[in-house]
Amino acid sequence: MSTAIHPSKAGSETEADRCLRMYRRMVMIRLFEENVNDLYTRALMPGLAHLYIGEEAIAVGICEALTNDDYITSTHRGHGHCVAKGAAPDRMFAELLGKEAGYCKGKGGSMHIADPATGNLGANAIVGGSAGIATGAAFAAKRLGNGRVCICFFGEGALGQGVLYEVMNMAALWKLPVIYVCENNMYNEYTHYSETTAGDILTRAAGFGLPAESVDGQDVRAVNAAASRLIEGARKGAGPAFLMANTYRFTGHHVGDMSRDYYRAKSEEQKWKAERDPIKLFSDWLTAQNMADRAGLDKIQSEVKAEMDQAVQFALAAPYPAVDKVDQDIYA
Amino acid sequence: MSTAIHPSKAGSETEADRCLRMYRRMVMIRLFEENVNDLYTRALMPGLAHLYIGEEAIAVGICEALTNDDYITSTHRGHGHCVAKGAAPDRMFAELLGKEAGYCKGKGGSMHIADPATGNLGANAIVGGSAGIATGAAFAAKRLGNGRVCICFFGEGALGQGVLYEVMNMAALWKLPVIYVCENNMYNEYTHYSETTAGDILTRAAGFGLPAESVDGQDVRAVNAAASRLIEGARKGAGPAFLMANTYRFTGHHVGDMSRDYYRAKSEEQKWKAERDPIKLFSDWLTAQNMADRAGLDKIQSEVKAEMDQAVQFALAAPYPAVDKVDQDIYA
Amino acid sequence: MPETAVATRELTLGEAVREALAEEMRRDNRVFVMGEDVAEAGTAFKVLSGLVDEFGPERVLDTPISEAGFTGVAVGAAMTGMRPVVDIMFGDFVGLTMDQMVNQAAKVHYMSGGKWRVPMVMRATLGATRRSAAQHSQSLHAWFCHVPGLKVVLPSTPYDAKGLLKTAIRDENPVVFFEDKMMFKFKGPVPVEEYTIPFGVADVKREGSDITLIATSSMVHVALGAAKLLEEYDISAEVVDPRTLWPLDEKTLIDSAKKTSRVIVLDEGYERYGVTAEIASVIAAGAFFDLEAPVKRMGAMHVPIPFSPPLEDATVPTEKVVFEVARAMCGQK
Amino acid sequence: MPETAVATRELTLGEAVREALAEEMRRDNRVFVMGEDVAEAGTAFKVLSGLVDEFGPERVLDTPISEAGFTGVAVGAAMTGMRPVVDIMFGDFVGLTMDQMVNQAAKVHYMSGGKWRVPMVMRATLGATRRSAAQHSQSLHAWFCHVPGLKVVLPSTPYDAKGLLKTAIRDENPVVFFEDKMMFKFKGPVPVEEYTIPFGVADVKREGSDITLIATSSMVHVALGAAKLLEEYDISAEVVDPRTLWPLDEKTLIDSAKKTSRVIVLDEGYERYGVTAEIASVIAAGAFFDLEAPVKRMGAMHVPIPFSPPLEDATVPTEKVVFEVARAMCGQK
Ligand SMILES: Cc1ncc(C[n+]2csc(CCOP(=O)(O)OP(=O)(O)O)c2C)c(N)n1
Ligand SMILES: Cc1ncc(C[n+]2csc(CCOP(=O)(O)OP(=O)(O)O)c2C)c(N)n1
Ligand SMILES: [Mg+2]
Ligand SMILES: [Mg+2]
Repeated sequence: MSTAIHPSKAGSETEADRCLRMYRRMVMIRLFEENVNDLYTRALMPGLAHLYIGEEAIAVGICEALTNDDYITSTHRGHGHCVAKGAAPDRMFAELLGKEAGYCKGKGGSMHIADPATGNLGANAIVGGSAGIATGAAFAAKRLGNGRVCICFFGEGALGQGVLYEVMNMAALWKLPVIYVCENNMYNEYTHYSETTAGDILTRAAGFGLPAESVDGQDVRAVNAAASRLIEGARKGAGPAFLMANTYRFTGHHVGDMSRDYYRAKSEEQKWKAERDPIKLFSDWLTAQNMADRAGLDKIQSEVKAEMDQAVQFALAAPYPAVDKVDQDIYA
Repeated sequence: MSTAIHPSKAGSETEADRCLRMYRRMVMIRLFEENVNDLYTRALMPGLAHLYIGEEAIAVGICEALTNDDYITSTHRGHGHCVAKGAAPDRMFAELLGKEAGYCKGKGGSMHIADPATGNLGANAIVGGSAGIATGAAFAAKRLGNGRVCICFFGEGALGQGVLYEVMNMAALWKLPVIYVCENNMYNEYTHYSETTAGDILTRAAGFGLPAESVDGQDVRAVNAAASRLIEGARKGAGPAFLMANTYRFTGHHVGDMSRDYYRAKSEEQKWKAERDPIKLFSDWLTAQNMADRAGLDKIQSEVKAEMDQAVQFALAAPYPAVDKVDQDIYA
Repeated sequence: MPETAVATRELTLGEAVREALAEEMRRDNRVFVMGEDVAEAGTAFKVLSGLVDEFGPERVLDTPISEAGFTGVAVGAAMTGMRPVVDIMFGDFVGLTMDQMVNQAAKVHYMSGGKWRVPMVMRATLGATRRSAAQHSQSLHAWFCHVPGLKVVLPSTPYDAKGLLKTAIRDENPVVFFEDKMMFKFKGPVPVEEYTIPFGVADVKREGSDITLIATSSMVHVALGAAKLLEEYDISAEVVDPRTLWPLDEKTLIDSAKKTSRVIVLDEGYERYGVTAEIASVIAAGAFFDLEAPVKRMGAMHVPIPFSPPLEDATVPTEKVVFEVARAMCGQK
Repeated sequence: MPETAVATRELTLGEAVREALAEEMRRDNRVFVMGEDVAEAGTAFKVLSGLVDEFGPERVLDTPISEAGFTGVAVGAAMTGMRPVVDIMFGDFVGLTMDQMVNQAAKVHYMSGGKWRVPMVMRATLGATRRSAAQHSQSLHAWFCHVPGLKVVLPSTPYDAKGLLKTAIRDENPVVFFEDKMMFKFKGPVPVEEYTIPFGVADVKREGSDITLIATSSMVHVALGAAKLLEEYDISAEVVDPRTLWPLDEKTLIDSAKKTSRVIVLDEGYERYGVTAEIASVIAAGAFFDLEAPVKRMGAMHVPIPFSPPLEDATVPTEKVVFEVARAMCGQK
């Protein structure tokens, strides 16, 4: 019915294998984003991009609990979700550079990467814009009885969009297998969420009939544990759920957001980076558990770095789509 | 600053005066609506109308707690709110018949009666369509410091409209003097609200930071007591609140909705009419309290009936607007 | 129209719509209907009455009053294997769905480089003179015509409604299908045999040689009525119905304009910045050297639709007005 | 343009917008701004930087990401004594506000028989080529032009932006004001003295005799660039900017068309069923007997705006393309 992202996953793998796979994914996202920032600063990337640095544990912890056939919908800050769901960095970079070899033939760009092969219904540049799509995918999964689950990723800013409540209500009424994952990094662009969000977020979801809980978004194991529970519940017919992952974006709202002092203190950023870096926290745990040693983790780092360098080279070398492709793919 | 709907109200009136005024208003609404239905069945009214029969205690109990300057926004089922806020039946009937003498010169009709003189921001034919307007009026009242409060009337069906949550969130964030009054008559047109509404309604409002409570919508004194408390709180700066009034519409969704068996049982209707008629309940209480005797109440009935007959005659005799008025009032 | 050979019966436009849905739901169990009061109530206009009895509440689904939400659900369901048909009770409510239809449904296919598809249909109503006032009388189809990625259909007869709706449901793209709420009881012949009507093919509802009346939906019948009146004055009017506004059958419209050299474009949407402007400019360019007179546009008056009957009636083109304008254009006073 | 007598300085379009807001907020304390990140951030485009320092967070108000909700709040606030100016970061998001703008803001005055008024302004952006892809590059102003009760403004210079925005804020009706997000840094002369620009008055940006280029917003500069290129081929192009699309100064447009006998209409919105269609049909009818050639429409290609630079650049009319089309229309190959 549904196959695992990694063949290994199905097999007789150890907990260490699982953890190191998650670690590798987190490093992939981190280095992917650092390369994106580098491409931007070197003026090699058109437009802007919203980096996922600091939030890696959420996408990885959740997608680790999904099968390849399960669905996700993503946001303007979507590179992490995309990588975590199994996309190939080279074709992602190609998309970010508007190249024909990109996942969307260059037509989508950073905010619209989609990939049916990994169940990625697409990133979305409309805040809250994928809530309907995610709920609809869960609707289809239930009707078709294919046992799939859909994860709807969104930032806490999307709590301002009424359509989110409209679809959560329907998901609860119809017991749809969708998990709404609120990545609460505390900022709607340049405004702190406390200035835009009254009441209590979990109570909102509960009011619409969804079991709601929060999790430390910097702890990949905690995220994975919560997600696994909720996803299996949804798969078994328990209906939708709401999971708020508390996190922080380590860099700007987008790559061009350099001077941030007017909306958040440097000290706040430093504290999070120093004490709450999800990759550092996880590597400390892995070594403490003797699941890996420094050398082993460094090896992963350098392997991923090599992979990313290659992927960037591939994307830079790749050709743009021919101009006459512009009016193809408008209608199926 | 703000003046009372009835001069008497300000003065040295007794509790009995207040109660009898509310009783008279409820009778006015009931007879107004019976006349609307009569005009429809006699094919004297263009289009359709949504009757408020059975829900009179809500509009009357709440508007009794308002001053003339306070605002209300209303719905497709708006005649009751309009009368309760102090509108004149003759000009209301004229509007329903599309006559020049109507509150909107005949341009609005049943679903759009508005009247600045009584703070009526207008009925609305878009479900949930007045939530933004009501919240904006409260915003202006706070900014201008005029001490006004706004009541946002809506049916439980409007809980399906996301914009309601968007504006409740802002009202809570900015502590705006607006009370969201959910008239829960249990049906969204022809569908029971349990099929369209997941979770718990009061918890929804609470999740957005609004104090939320429910009240027996058939008991005008209970409605008035709750409303008075919430309205005075809002006036003093306590911010918004959510009040759910449980009620029932005694007739069809609109005047043309005759055979209703397919969506609700006759027995259900009969039970409500027999046991939960807000006017009967109130008259029983009034007589039990010796605030009035049958004769006194009958006298009110016949006075109101005479007023309504006159109002209908006025409207029937009134002329239509001249056709060249059609493109006036598009722009101010 | 069906060839006379074909066996037909009289159906109302509402019945034709219901029959199209029922046939497609039997043919393809991925097809389902969702909207407010569509099940037991069969919609506020009773167009879908009985559908739930045959297909059950899972395929004829009552929704909350959440136009944006259930339109969004339809987009996602369409992407992942279903064929949703969403019901928007009054076309005036499409404003609530514009983000879902325009930023999501219309763009998903293109933005994904052609990978995801959104085979969904939105059924909505248009049309005034129902005494429903400004928020329940608009004809807003021009908004959708302006958006690449969408297809827009406006049937004017039961025959066209059935054939075009079946095509819409089978289309791999989001299609917006507008029905005139005043025409649900309008009767016309519909073949017993199954048929579909391709998009992008205008239909000449009446042949003529002196003037072309290009009309959509409700206005087709106004045009036909005007054509009858003109006949008595020896003016032969051709009535052409584009049937689909996107794709638009420009050739048939231009050919008719070239033939008659005079054109009136009729649409119940607002005249300003609406459908009549697009068609008029297509004709003015395509038949530039053949036109005897400027293309005349006739749409809804630029005013929120008033409730008062005498005022409302003045906002929509009528047979008589079209007749008079056409006569004047043909040089008769 | 301001008479040469007047003392001016160079401002960017963004500075002109901010100055207009600041002046109106000083003049009338009922005027306030609300939108996402408008206060400390001064909007995503930094257009409002500093405004909050002078007027405080009560009058420069950061909102939740609730376009429908805060637009609705603005409607109610406008009805009851305030003068809201709402900020829609990207014009692509107007889809979320259509119900509030069209069913509420545009109709309140009429439906109430002229009793309630909605003096509000919605500022939104338009324009592509920013590499922002399909959901952040649309120019959807045509939707609003189609709706009675609204006024629609598209400034093309800092001078026009300031004068028209001040007029919009003083207008008693809902006004939708579209700014090209690519032009915020575009500089132009703006008088030191206060001034306003009336609605419904087109501006001839360049006089010419051989061909008329009617252009809006960003396209005015494409037209002026093309006019320069045409000059070298002894083709004298007139460039006319309607400035407000509703009300529309039909007379000035038609008079120019009659004078030159050739017209190209340029607008960055989608060409199909958009602004170019309305203006082209107004010209085709109004200058019917004077036109040497069909009115040529040039708008955005009918495609969701692609991200890839070479593709995106192909979707918008450029100086060179306009130049070539104009030359051909004037009989040069
Ligand atoms: C409907 C809509 N409104 C506004 C924007 C502009 N915008 C892009 S990202 C963003 C902030 C989103 O904050 P959040 O949802 O918390 O996500 P984060 O960026 O923090 O990951 C805004 C306002 C948008 N893209 N869509
Ligand atoms: C946005 C919108 N969707 C649908 C409708 C059609 N409609 C009119 S009344 C109604 C039911 C409203 O139910 P509720 O809010 O409970 O009010 P009630 O009629 O019970 O008083 C519906 C669906 C509408 N007017 N507006
Ligand atoms: Mg955030
Ligand atoms: Mg109800």
